[in-house]
Amino acid sequence: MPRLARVLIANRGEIAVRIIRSLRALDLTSIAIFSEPDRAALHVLLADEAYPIGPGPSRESYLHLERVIETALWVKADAIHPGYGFFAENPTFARACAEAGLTFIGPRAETIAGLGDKLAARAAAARVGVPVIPGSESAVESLDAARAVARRIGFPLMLKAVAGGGGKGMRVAADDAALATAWPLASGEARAAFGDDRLYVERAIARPRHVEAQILADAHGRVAFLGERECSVQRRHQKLLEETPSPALDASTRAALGESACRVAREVGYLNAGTVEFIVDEDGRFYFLEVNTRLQVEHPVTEMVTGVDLVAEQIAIASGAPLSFGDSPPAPRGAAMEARIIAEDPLRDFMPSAGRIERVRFPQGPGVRNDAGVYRGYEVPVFYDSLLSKLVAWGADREQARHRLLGALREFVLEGVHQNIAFHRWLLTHPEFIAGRLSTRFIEEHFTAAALDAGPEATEVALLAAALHAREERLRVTLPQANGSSVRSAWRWSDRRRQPGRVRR
Amino acid sequence: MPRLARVLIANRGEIAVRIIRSLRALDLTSIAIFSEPDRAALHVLLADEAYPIGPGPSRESYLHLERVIETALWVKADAIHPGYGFFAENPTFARACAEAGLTFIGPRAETIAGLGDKLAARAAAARVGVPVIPGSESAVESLDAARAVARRIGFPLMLKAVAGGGGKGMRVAADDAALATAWPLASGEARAAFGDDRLYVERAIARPRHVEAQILADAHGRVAFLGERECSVQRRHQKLLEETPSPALDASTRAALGESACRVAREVGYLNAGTVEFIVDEDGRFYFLEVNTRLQVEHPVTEMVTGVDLVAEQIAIASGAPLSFGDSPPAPRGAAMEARIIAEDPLRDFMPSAGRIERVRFPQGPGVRNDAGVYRGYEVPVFYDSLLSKLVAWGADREQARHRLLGALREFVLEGVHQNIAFHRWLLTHPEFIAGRLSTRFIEEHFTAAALDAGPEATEVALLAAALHAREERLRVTLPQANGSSVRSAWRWSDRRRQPGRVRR
Amino acid sequence: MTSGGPPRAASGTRAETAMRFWVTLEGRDTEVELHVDQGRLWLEFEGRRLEADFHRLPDGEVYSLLVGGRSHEVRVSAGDGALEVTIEGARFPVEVRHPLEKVLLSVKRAADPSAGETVTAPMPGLIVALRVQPGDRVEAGQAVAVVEAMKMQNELSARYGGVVSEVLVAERASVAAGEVLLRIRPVAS
Amino acid sequence: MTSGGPPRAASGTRAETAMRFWVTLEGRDTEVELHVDQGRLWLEFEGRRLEADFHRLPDGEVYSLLVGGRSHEVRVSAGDGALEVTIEGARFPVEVRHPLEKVLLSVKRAADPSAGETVTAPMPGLIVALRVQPGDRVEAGQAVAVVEAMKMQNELSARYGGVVSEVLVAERASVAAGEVLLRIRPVAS
Repeated sequence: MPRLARVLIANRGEIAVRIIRSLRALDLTSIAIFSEPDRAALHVLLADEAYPIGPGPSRESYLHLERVIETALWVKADAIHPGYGFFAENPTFARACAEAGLTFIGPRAETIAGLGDKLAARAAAARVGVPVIPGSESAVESLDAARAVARRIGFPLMLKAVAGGGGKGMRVAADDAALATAWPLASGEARAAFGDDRLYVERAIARPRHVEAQILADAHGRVAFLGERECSVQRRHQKLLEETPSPALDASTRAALGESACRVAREVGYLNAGTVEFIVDEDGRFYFLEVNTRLQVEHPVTEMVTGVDLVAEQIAIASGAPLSFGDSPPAPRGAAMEARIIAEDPLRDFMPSAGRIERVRFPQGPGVRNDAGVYRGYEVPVFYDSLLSKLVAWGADREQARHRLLGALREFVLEGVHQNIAFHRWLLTHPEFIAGRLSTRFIEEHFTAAALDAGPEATEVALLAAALHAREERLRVTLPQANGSSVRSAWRWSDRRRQPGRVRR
Repeated sequence: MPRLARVLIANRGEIAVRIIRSLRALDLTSIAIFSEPDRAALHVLLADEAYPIGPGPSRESYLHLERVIETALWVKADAIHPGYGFFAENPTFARACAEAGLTFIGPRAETIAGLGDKLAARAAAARVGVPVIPGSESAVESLDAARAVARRIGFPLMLKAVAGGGGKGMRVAADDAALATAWPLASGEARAAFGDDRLYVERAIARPRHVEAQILADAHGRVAFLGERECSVQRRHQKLLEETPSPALDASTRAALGESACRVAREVGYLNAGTVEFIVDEDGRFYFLEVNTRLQVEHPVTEMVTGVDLVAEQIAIASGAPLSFGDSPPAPRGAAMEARIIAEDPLRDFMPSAGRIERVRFPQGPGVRNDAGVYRGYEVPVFYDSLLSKLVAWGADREQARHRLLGALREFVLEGVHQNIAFHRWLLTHPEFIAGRLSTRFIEEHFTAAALDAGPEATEVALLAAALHAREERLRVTLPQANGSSVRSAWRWSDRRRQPGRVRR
Repeated sequence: MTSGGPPRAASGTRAETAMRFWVTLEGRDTEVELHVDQGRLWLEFEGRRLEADFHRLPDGEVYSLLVGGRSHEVRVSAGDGALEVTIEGARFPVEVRHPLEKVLLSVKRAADPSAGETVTAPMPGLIVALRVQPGDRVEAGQAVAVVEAMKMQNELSARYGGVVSEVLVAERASVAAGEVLLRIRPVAS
Repeated sequence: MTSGGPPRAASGTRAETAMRFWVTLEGRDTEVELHVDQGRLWLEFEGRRLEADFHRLPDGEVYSLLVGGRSHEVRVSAGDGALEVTIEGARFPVEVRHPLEKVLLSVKRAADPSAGETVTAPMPGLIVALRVQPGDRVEAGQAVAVVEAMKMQNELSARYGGVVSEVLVAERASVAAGEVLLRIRPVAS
């Protein structure tokens, strides 16, 4: 059993901070790495030790395999925690760790590789009797082959990349003509994104829900199901809000889904923490989708209801120890919801926003957990993703969790960059959300920028504040220059629709 | 059943903020009141509404009975939550609320009055067979009467004020001579503090533990025990760290203590949240001490392990609703500890510190709750108590809770005023604390200022930082003035023991 | 010191001279008169009156306003000559000007469209593609450049179209928010 | 850019001229030589060498120091001519001076005790009692005033004793931290 005293975290942002906290509670040494623009990042400040790893672009730092391994050896790390993203699902990295004598905190390299092939994962699930979405059993070679599958399963259908992920190489086709159009686009995208243009075909589920099962598997043959998470609220395959339990599942479906997840995990000899993803259709039937061989962004909702520290379990498993709770995971208590606080502007088509965090006041109180990766004065770099914080609320039931999350969002001050706090307040008060009627199409069906318009009371307060501020800062109220330049620049803010550089994505 | 839509909070600081959060999660309107120096206090910023109540001194604002009631009526409040302190245990205030048609969120006025008399409370406990500390059954009229009791119960004994609280009018006497000396001092103090010089006598318990039972009682006859809290770590009757469960109790003692607490509550017809305090001696026997007829500062540790929102229950009870969990309170899960973060200087005999909060970074992460009453830039006023924040950690067991609390303290940045974060880190790593061997004498037996000395590594870092800063701020490095004034003032900080104004308390 | 009742300032004579501003908010221009007396302010416009208790917080350009008792925390940040007000996450772009500016600006505004357009970076990022070069004719809505930031690519397009008169950045260049990328001169159509 | 290895600055010639300081820390006086090169600093004193990566955080007078990889967040705040360094809650009063000051100060220090003492308020509060008046003789350790703050009373006492030469505040007065309350002139004993 390897003793893991010094753990290097091959990641940054909130997840690196999250891992540091578990290491600290375990009395292990936390070792951060940082790119040049991350010198003042929170994970560098909080870690026991921190070492530079290269320039800003990920390929030259956090994704520079040799440099990460070399640094881990140089600083005498015993193990590497990959977090999520970066090297978390990269079998080459997991293998490189093993070769360097470092413990990779995650599944075995061959499991990561095997489950990275979506068709192989699907086949494994089917082998142990877990329902999969009807479709092709293998990659389809040509448009004609796809048409043959379509005749069997019917339209609408989906083209998906075998090496897929993040929605790339994915296309829905409603009929034969659409299939013909979609085929070259999807395979081209897949080739560009993964260097592998193979596609497969699945029936398209209308208004699908995304429900995932958290599993933990130790080296002693135990596989535990720690409840599910509903992650249906998404925008372009980017999850925005997750919750547990899923409002879509009754107790027997939940048990069947958990049991299915464990069966898949056993079939592939899974080790460490993982997530088995399912699609749930409008009739409440679930279908295996894929396995994420890592800690998920949204793991805290599971921690809130079970009391289990998933990162601590990952470390225990990697060191060869059994699961802390033996054969019986704690029964989930209550409900939890997570709102991802993202640097983006919901009023401008969710365009990402970078800049300096001018002011923060994080919410607190009963049942509230806020995992932030930023602090006041911190400059959000443009190189990495735009997740600023994960705000989680626990409640004795879904309604208490929802109300607490709403209260925490109302308390949340985060200024200097655009963020989606107001968006989450809209979401949490939407009647369909309150009723738990979710699907991955929720945002496109219900959201418009006008939904965020503030009421007349706020407009009056804005008027008062603006006039007051103009008085306090008298200098700002100046007459325009003769050449008109000060006037022109002022107009930049006066109407959003008149921005000189319009943005499309 | 009164509908409580608008609730005025007759308090300030972290507890007012705490109550606002529960009101928000219940969709009720929170109404703050504030004294002049509290215009920018956090509870004013977070409440739905806020109204001025008078000048800084408590007697002219938060403790000005007529003004509070008038304001509550003026703003059309339905109910008043008193928090702790101020009017929380004042039967006159509770009665004034009732007379004004306002619901007082707390016990009945007559219960508050009845339990305010320590001897009456003791008698009630004895009536229902709950052990009390051997002593006089009524106030002792004279030193001679006290001597008679002493002959019966033996030395050492304690003199206590009948109207007591906060350690005032309390004296330990080891023998007859000490008793003769203590008598006039204790009665004088009691008269000065409570306007009532009556004393009673109790056997003094060596190294007592302070363990208290949380109870909730609704208007439908239900009385629930929600677990105990150990609050033994105190300095001059000021609790510093509380935890649940108590390391001193085994399961059967815990059940007996909880059952005793409920019996006392039923005997006095208790309504709403309350705390039954017990002394536990070195042999693990418990004795009834008194009942606190209010929400306690340390209530969050109970919330962490039970998942029950005690403030929400208080409001439900006051509106006539039954307890949310019916007849069976949730079984406590895991352990929780609370560190009171106080504006005081452990290196100067815990002298309170006021001033501006220059910088904060509150700890976050799994199992951590921080209920702060301050924010960056906030000026801690001198009028009120010095509690800045309550940092609470939950763990699956006591060790995980302790480690998480330690990690959170290490993360905690709170600069500008002196505070006791380093003190708590010392406390949580003390072998006797780790072993759970606590008593109210813990601090006097184990703490010295030298315990907070940092190691040589920190000294070297300080040297580096000071030199670096001196370079960055070149202007500060100036030659002394001819008259020596700049030199003299500099020396103020150079050695703590040479402070011109030494402090004793 | 009780709440409500007549506003304190109305009774006294200590209020400073009123200030007049021309405010543009949510597409509407309004002339307002502001009175401030100690911690109290009131605003008169279009025959209406709004009032509040105010306090500047020690924590940035942030005010606590109590409007009829209701507590609002409001941030006011200054951009290029305009203000942005943030209330519980909702943002309000506001212009506050001297009344004289109104006249001058209305003259200027009429002349503006024919002056052509500039395409600026909406956020800091990397230029991954330039789709045009000087002399190119572009239509309204045509993509002219792609900026990448935070793993997302944003296509920038011309608003009115015309002839590209100047390209100020190269591909792979890092740009700051608001940095001018290229200019387009209008053509008679 | 790998960690460890030879310090970057030692190899180059870009380092600025060294600065010399006289530092008083934990009762010890040391003369140090400080070298800074970009984000790296090293300090030489008493034949030893300490070095670190440093970065000033955007969040006040705070530095992130990496000393042999170990991460320290350090606040340095300036008092009256002296500094206070805070490291994870531990406070270090430090004086950093120009070497010349040492000489001047040593002269001054010797003269100091006979100059008498001033009693100052250790914190902002209210004077609840003055125990002495001008002309009173006080012993070392004798209580001279009581200050109340945050519901606690603090008794202030004379350090050396002498004759009260001046009382600058009245009972019930509010005082600021560091405000001089009274002065005591030494007497020959």
